[in-house]
Amino acid sequence: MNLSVQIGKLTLQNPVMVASGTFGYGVEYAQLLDLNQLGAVVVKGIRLHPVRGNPTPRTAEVTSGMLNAIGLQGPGVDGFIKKYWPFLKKLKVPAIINIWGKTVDEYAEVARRFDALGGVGALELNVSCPNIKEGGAQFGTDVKRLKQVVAACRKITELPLITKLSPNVVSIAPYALAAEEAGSDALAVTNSYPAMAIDIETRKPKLANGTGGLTGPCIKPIAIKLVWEAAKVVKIPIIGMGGIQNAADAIEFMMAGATAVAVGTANFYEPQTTLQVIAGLREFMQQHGLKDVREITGSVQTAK
Amino acid sequence: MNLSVQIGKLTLQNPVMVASGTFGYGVEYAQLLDLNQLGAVVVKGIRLHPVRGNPTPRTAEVTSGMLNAIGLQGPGVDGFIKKYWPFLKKLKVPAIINIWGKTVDEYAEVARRFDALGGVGALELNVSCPNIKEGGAQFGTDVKRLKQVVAACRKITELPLITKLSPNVVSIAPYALAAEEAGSDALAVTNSYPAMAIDIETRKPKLANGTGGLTGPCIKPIAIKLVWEAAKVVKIPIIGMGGIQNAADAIEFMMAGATAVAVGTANFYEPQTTLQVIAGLREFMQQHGLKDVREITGSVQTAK
Amino acid sequence: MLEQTVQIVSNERDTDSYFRLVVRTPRIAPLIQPGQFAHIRVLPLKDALLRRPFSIFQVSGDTFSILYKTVGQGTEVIARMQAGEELSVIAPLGHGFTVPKRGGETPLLVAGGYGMAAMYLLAQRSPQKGIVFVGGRRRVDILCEKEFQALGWDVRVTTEDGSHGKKGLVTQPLIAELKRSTKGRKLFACGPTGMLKAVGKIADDFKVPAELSMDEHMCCGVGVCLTCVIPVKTADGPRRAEAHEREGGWEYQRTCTEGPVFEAKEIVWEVTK
Amino acid sequence: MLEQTVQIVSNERDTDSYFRLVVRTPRIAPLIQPGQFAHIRVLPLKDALLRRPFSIFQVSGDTFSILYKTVGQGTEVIARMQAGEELSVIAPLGHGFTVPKRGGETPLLVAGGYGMAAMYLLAQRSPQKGIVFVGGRRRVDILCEKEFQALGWDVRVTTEDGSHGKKGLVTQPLIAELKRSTKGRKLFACGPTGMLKAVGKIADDFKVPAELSMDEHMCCGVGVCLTCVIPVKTADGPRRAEAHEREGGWEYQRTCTEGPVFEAKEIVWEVTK
Ligand SMILES: Cc1cc2nc3c(=O)[nH]c(=O)nc-3n(C[C@H](O)[C@H](O)[C@H](O)COP(=O)(O)OP(=O)(O)OC[C@H]3O[C@@H](n4cnc5c(N)ncnc54)[C@H](O)[C@@H]3O)c2cc1C
Ligand SMILES: Cc1cc2nc3c(=O)[nH]c(=O)nc-3n(C[C@H](O)[C@H](O)[C@H](O)COP(=O)(O)OP(=O)(O)OC[C@H]3O[C@@H](n4cnc5c(N)ncnc54)[C@H](O)[C@@H]3O)c2cc1C
Ligand SMILES: Cc1cc2nc3c(=O)[nH]c(=O)nc-3n(C[C@H](O)[C@H](O)[C@H](O)COP(=O)(O)O)c2cc1C
Ligand SMILES: Cc1cc2nc3c(=O)[nH]c(=O)nc-3n(C[C@H](O)[C@H](O)[C@H](O)COP(=O)(O)O)c2cc1C
Ligand code: FES
Ligand code: FES
Repeated sequence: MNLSVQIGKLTLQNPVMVASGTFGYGVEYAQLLDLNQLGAVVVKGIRLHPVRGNPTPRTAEVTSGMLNAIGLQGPGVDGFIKKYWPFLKKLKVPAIINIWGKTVDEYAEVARRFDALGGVGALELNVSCPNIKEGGAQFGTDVKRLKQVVAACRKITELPLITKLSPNVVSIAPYALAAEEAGSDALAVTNSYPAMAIDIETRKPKLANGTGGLTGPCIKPIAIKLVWEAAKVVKIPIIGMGGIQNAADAIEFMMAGATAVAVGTANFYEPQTTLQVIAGLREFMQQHGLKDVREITGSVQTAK
Repeated sequence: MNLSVQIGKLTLQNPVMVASGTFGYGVEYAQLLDLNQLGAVVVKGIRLHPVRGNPTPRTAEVTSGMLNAIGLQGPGVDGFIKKYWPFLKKLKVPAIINIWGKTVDEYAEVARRFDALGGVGALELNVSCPNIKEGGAQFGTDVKRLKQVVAACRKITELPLITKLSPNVVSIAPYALAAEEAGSDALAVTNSYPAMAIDIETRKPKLANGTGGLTGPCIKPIAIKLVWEAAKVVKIPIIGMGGIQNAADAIEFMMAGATAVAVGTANFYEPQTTLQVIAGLREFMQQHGLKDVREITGSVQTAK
Repeated sequence: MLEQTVQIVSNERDTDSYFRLVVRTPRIAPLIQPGQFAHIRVLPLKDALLRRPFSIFQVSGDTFSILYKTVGQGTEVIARMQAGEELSVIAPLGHGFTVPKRGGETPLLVAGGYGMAAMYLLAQRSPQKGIVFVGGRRRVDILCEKEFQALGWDVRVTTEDGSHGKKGLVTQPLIAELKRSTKGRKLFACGPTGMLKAVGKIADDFKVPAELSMDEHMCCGVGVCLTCVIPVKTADGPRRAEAHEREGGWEYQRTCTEGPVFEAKEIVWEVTK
Repeated sequence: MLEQTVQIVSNERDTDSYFRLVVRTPRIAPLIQPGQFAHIRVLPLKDALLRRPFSIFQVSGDTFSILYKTVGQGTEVIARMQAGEELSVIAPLGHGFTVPKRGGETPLLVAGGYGMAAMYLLAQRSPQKGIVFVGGRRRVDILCEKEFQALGWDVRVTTEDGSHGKKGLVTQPLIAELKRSTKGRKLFACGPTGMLKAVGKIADDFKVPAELSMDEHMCCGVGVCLTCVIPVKTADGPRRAEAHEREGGWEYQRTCTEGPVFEAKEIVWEVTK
């Protein structure tokens, strides 16, 4: 039974990774699960400099999901390399670095630094954080600027590039195409959805930032549709995510067109989710007589 | 204690109405609740001609919500007037007619017919159905065409016009403003969100239409944010909706900026929801010493 | 049609994955007609909100019961519920069967799986006795044979694996019976869509009237959402619909309101999935 | 840190809205240090997915217990659970208190409401006895007075309404005690943020060391999501951060990992909400 998939020139032993920002830098979960069983470990978004992030409260629970406005707190490239890279580089599975910047040049510079580091599995360009003005929405909802970011990083590095798209667009197709044309090796679909919750007793937003990103099972049907739409227009692989809790969810994303999947919010409440998804995927393949996990990708039968 | 609110020149005895398409033509629920307790009854979308709608399955259950792709089945203006108007016109509360068309002219013609009918409470312009190509997304995600539709109806009738906006936009502000400028008396925020679910055993989409609209508690945080954003830019009242299940949800929408609210999907599983919301609203006002429900509208305290 | 939160009186396994649930509903029970259904909200369900429709199986005093098969999350949760726990019920709903009149047509009932539930109430309420054809894959799918017999009906059992009654499909003895005679006979059927379609065709072939209880996914159950529609023939009158909307001379009607029971000859099978 | 699905051994009301829950966790119990917490997934919750953090109150053999107050949907559902039912637990988590050494500083414990839970385990594990100040609004908020006494600690009770102990705030007898003497004394506190802030100020005023267990909303509980941060002073070293990121010489640290116990002097109160 083959579970391995390709993301550009990167081979994953199985299609199940974690979603950036929901798995820290890997080391935090090492006591609870064997990271070497995963397809890849994806780290929290990193920009060139350390970032303090937003004031608290930064997350709030909502129906079948959560809101977050962390504000991309992070140690910066140097801090990351010093503090977390020694652990990550010893893993047997690839580490994918989620990066962002406030300008095209900063994206490129961060890409250059990780290219120079050696041993990085892939770079994921986060152009879709809903909680950051510059660096988030401004690239993710503007086809031209999205292209610039991807092209600038492409020029710098031969590392596989994954462009993480925003769900907050009228149609994801032009963004998917733009990323592909600018040289992205894969797409990550999708980031969190702009949303808000208000505490009616205090009359304050539940997040200090006012608004935040909605994630978890509640957004799955939206994310499935985006993956399906993106898969119709691009040839590069798609990493599907948004509310995955179990193997059935992962398979649904793959049928919609995803080559790999990422587990995000579910890590918080059930850290074993990734391993359960991998086990469930094997079981599904067995039950359905599938020899290669890639047979699942895009296998939904739609009239149109 | 004042619960009444204004939608243009229309006075509602309380701010709690039902969402179009989730309450039929009112008569169906008359055995289960006293319609005259509501703020208003909003009927299923009507175009000029009868509409057959989409093949089945038309709905699917998803986590904390549902998908639908009904395809706006309906009796057309004549059928509606013959079959349902005699009941609706006898209600003590206003009937709001949700209308749509495939062209600007059709919207205007339907508006003309209902204007001529007499006794209609308001017209809600549905420019945001995700399950219809012409008449749905094409008006709801194009500021210019949105304006044309609203302006055309405005020219025809003095009935209060409510423009029902699509959530499927990068930012709702320009659409909200466009509707206001074109003469809309109020906004309805928001319609269902484009989404999809796949049955992994049959490998078919759970809806015959492939994709559909996501509604129910799962979308509430998205809808709250859209109401909040729209309320920042327009002066006309907003009818907030998306996942309202109880008074707390309704109050959250009102704090975000809604003058009135509509209960949609919840009617299907709990037909008493509207009455429970009205009772809970009174209770909240009592507990918080509020004399006028309008004090709640827009009362969220945000930094920005 | 009433909405009530009701208490479970009993909830017991019948055979295999079939269960019988009895609830107390003094105000609803007296209103129920054969072929009608209850729309049930399974209150302990976690993040699945919609109600589930179930035919009404028996009515007794101030209680009614359903006969259900565990097929998904809702029915599985119901199966774990116990006497005293609560469900929310909207009932009775839908347009049921025409109850045969004494001395009128002889009813031939055709039931598959949980379709036996609706057929039982019809048999019980029918002053005119007849034949009931019950079929299933295995012995465990034959649910209320003794109860039909106790009503004095002629019961013909088939199972696909031959583990009980005759081996074969429920439609085989039905065809045999109709070959014997069609005169003054009327079919009533409830069961899987495939079976209903077959019964519809048989009714057409033998030119006997048939009432079928259709099983469509439902959402509201009361006629407002337009989820549960099936294609039904319409007189091609002076409708102002655009041409393509009139093609084939049919319109979608609601299983929950115009149905679940339709006359077989009204259904446009070519359009159904 | 381990994840386990555990069985409830007992779950009983303490006073009013406070409950004691005991769970069996043979592998986790031996690892627990005072001030650490358990991150609990309330499995019967409907559409609320996140875990809830609770200080560990007592450890006994292969069980541990928490002392919790019903404040929202999670705690209310736990309160209705019974022996034998299951919860998912990740524990022990966080950086706990420095357990006082025999002959070392005299611990002055300050506890408000459910903060008494963490304080009790610390008192129990501390070879050096001291004074514990427990406070609450009413008599029912004073939770384990007898248990502290049984450990041989000097217990000083205050309630805001005077219904038990001295009338006033828990910080009043603390200040009185520190006015008597500060020498060789160290504060440990757990309770509402307002109380912690007051204790932090008192520690500063009297120049005594203090360890505070901070209560921040949590999501993952293990350090990955960065939900639970509080502003902590940092040496203004050669960091490459942009200027505004270094202003004030502090950074956000995680309550679930670097905390929940922080030294009072490290916390930048001006920045907290
Ligand atoms: C008029 C009518 C009468 C029925 N009578 C009976 C009966 O007497 N006994 C019995 O066991 N079953 C009956 N059914 C089928 C029953 O409604 C489904 O088995 C049940 O809804 C499945 O729910 P679930 O949560 O277990 O399955 P899931 O698959 O988890 O359900 C998911 C969703 O699909 C819907 N759904 C799934 N299957 C069906 C179905 N066959 N029909 C309608 N909706 C469905 C559910 O209501 C729910 O909204 C009847 C259906 C109809 C329409
Ligand atoms: C380190 C630590 C130790 C704690 N120890 C105890 C204890 O020993 N006993 C006790 O009764 N409580 C304790 N709490 C508080 C406890 O976690 C909350 O009361 C609980 O999470 C409320 O959950 P709920 O579902 O009832 O409330 P809801 O309001 O429904 O919760 C909604 C969300 O907010 C979070 N939340 C709400 N209040 C708090 C809070 N005060 N702290 C953190 N998250 C919160 C919940 O975890 C959940 O994600 C502790 C909190 C922390 C951070
Ligand atoms: C707390 C939190 C932090 C996140 N941080 C990042 C991030 O740093 N970079 C990024 O690209 N996505 C980030 N995301 C988005 C996730 O990677 C993922 O796209 C999203 O959560 C949807 O998946 P889920 O529903 O499974 O969580 C974050 C999500 C959460 C919940
Ligand atoms: C089955 C169904 C049918 C709907 N039909 C219409 C419609 O005809 N016209 C319209 O403007 N909105 C329609 N809507 C959208 C609702 O009016 C409402 O905007 C949406 O459901 C969000 O509210 P909710 O989450 O409370 O359901 C429909 C929604 C559902 C679920
Ligand atoms: S189920 Fe809603 S119309 Fe029939
Ligand atoms: S709760 Fe996630 S980092 Fe502390």
